[in-house]
Amino acid sequence: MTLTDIIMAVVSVLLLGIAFMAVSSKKLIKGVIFLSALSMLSVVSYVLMKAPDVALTEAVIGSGMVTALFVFTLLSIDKGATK
Amino acid sequence: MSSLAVLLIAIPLLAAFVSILSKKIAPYLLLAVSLVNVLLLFYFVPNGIVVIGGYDLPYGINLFVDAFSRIGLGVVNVLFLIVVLLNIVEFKKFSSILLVALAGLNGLLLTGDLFNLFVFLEVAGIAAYLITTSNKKPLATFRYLIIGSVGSSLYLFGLIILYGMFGTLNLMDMVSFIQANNVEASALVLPATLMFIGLGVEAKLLPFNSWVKGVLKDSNTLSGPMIAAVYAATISFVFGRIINNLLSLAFVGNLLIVVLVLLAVGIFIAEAMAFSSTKVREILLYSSIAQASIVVLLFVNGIVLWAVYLIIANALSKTVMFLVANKAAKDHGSDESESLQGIFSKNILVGITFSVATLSVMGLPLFFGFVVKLNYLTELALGAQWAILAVILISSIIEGIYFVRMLIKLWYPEKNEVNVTFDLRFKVVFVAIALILLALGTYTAPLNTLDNSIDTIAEVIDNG
Amino acid sequence: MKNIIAFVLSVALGVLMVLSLTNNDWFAQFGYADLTDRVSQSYIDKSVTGTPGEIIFGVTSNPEDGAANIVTSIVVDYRSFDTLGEVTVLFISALGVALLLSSEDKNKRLQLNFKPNFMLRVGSRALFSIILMTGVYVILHGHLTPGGGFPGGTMIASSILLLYLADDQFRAKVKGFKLLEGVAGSFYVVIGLLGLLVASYFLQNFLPTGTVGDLFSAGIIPIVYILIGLKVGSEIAGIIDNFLTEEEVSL
Amino acid sequence: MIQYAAIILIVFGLYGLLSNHNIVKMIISLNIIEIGLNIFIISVGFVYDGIAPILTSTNSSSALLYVDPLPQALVLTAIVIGVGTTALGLALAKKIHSKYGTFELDEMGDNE
Repeated sequence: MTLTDIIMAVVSVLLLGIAFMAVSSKKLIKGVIFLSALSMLSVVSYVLMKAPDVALTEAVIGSGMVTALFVFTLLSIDKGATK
Repeated sequence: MSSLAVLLIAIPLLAAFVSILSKKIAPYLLLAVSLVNVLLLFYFVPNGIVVIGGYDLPYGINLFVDAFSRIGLGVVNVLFLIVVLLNIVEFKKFSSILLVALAGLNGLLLTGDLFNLFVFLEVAGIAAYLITTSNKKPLATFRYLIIGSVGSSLYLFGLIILYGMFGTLNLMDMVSFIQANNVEASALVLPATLMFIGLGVEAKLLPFNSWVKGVLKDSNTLSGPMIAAVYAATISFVFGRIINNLLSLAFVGNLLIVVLVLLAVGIFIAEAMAFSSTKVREILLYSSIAQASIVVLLFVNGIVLWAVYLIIANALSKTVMFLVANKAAKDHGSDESESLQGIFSKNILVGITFSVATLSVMGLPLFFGFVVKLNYLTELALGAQWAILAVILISSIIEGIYFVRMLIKLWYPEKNEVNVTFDLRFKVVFVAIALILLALGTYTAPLNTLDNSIDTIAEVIDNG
Repeated sequence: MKNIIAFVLSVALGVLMVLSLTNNDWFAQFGYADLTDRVSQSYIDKSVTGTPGEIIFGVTSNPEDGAANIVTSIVVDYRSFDTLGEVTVLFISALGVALLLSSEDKNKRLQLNFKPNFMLRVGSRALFSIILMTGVYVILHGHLTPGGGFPGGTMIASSILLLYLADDQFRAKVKGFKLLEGVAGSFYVVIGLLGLLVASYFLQNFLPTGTVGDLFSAGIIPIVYILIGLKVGSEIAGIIDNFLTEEEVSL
Repeated sequence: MIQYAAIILIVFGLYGLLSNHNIVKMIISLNIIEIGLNIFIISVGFVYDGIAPILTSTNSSSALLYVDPLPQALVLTAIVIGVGTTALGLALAKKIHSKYGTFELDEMGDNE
């Protein structure tokens, strides 16, 4: 087993763990944060698999923008609820 | 120039991008573009393979223009134009979305690249979700969005497995590779199943179609015919192309039986649901689910020609039926067949055309549907597919019962007044479609000009 | 009960997928893909239309496609039609978000819980310009380095997002975005049509491709990426603006 | 290894979609499916000892061993399409919340 294999194995386990947390978390905001972390970990796996273009795109769009949109949705809902 | 077919996609896209600059010109652009597309299609687009970007297949993306896609394009573009003409006044807001939808539908029918097909599936799909927002039922639209996205994800998953196996994304290239290397069918089972499910979601096959009810139950004169006729026809054509060339290589032995049983059960369930429903639009939507399954069943059995005609017959009839039902529901406020009793006693012309469309779907003589049904049943009998024959015959009987019941209710006058008025545009369209159904049902010669092999890719390769 | 069915169904599906992939002789094992069996080798050699030959960075001039970044050469040249569709997907989603979320009458901005202080305001202005410059750099060098129109455009949009967060009265001029979006999208299609007219195919790379590795190389690729960057940037900024718009509660 | 993880991610997402009754959670599950699918696509093109498919002054020849660039191009497209559907889904979720006042499907009643 080379070093790459070991790192990939670790990343795989982390991916699954975080995905499980994202699916099973009770609070919505937690789910969103775990999704963001999952996306960031997928960036790591893209880098490991020699895909820098995809890694950059996923980091900016998937991890950044999508999380922002989720948070805005939850924020605006919270505001409406407290009114 | 042979690459003119690309204009069928490029012009609507260009118009869509331009149309957001000014809300005033958007509806006119939509009208102009859908008209131009029909003209282009019938007068200027030659058959052949259209190369995009100057890279030949399998490296670049290419479009097929052959008899199959030409029929599909003809049906879809003409019906699209009709639906747009009838709705442009009320739904000005949707002009840009409809332009993108047109580009997506034409792309789906034309493309010969499997990943490009996925992209257009998403383009057309998102346009469809937005068209259904006109129903004002966000939850139903949301369901449609989730199920549709999962479906196209599964399609992409299957496609990527195929790419990992054969190293190409081009349909033609992939099929010839599989045939040349005698790839065993068992290797294709997983990707074929995933792609079948993915496209099955869009094509309304049971059990992947829980979105259909919510979307079509509360449809209006735009979303009803658009989803039930135009989109359904497009997806059926695409499905036919993929099944006939690619998936049929995997559907042998046990898997074939599983698929056939699944489709047969789907037909029965849909007909039973239609039978137990009292709302006009629900009856129509379940009947169209059953018809979609029959179309796929025919494609799986290799009866391409009559499957194509069945798609056309259904698209024409469903356009009329959904337009009538939605207009009635909008003016009257309900589409319970009880409360719509006697609607046709005041609108005799509309009533006749609606009845013609219904009878054609049922497959009664004199109408287009009968010729189609007779021929595909004969083909099935010749192929000794007795079980499928029985399934279709029994489902026809159920269909006959509930449609006749519905028609009698709608014709028979009651005390309560039903005030639904159809203006001239609607009547012209209804009469035209009814005449087409009648003409093709009595004069069948033009139907035989195509032969049953209209969708074999080898032919396209030979012709260039 | 329903959850158990869902669980069994998903697990069965997963096991089925894994099993049938491992038993599939045709499917390349992880890490052992053979590029010569695939269409990709021709993209790397840039030999789809011409003869195979070695491409050397900074030396080879006027190959069929001039981008040093092979992924870019596929995205914007070999399979540019996909990218046009992809841009359309984002376009129609932005349109749909606007259709769903914007109410006709005066809409307010979403008020944030905190008041931005002086430091935040100045700091975000500084960051704004840095992110904006990075975005522009990424777009301009899309054919040489990782990145390109999509991440670059999103970076530009996120720099505008920063202004939203720092200034609680900030509203981007949505009209301007729409103009940019429409014009950039139209130009993409027009470039494609120009290819049809000047050369003979839709979206053909009709400009000279230059030397691989130069900033001014690769024909239409940088132009298309700039258009994509502008379009994506304005679309995502539009989506953000729509999400940050507070709906008048109308229940 | 990472390929199997990707498949399991897709299965997780499917399970999440089937078992959840909260629309925001459903969108999260959809995103997990998409992430898993993207990792799977990239993994199909991975080659041990391959280098990233960009010609630079250090890796300057096309004759070297590169990883497959085509799946990477496909994933770029898939990511952007995913963002489009997610944005639309969230907009619909906002709309649904303003209509029903909840994200839970069970609390909306079956008037649809």
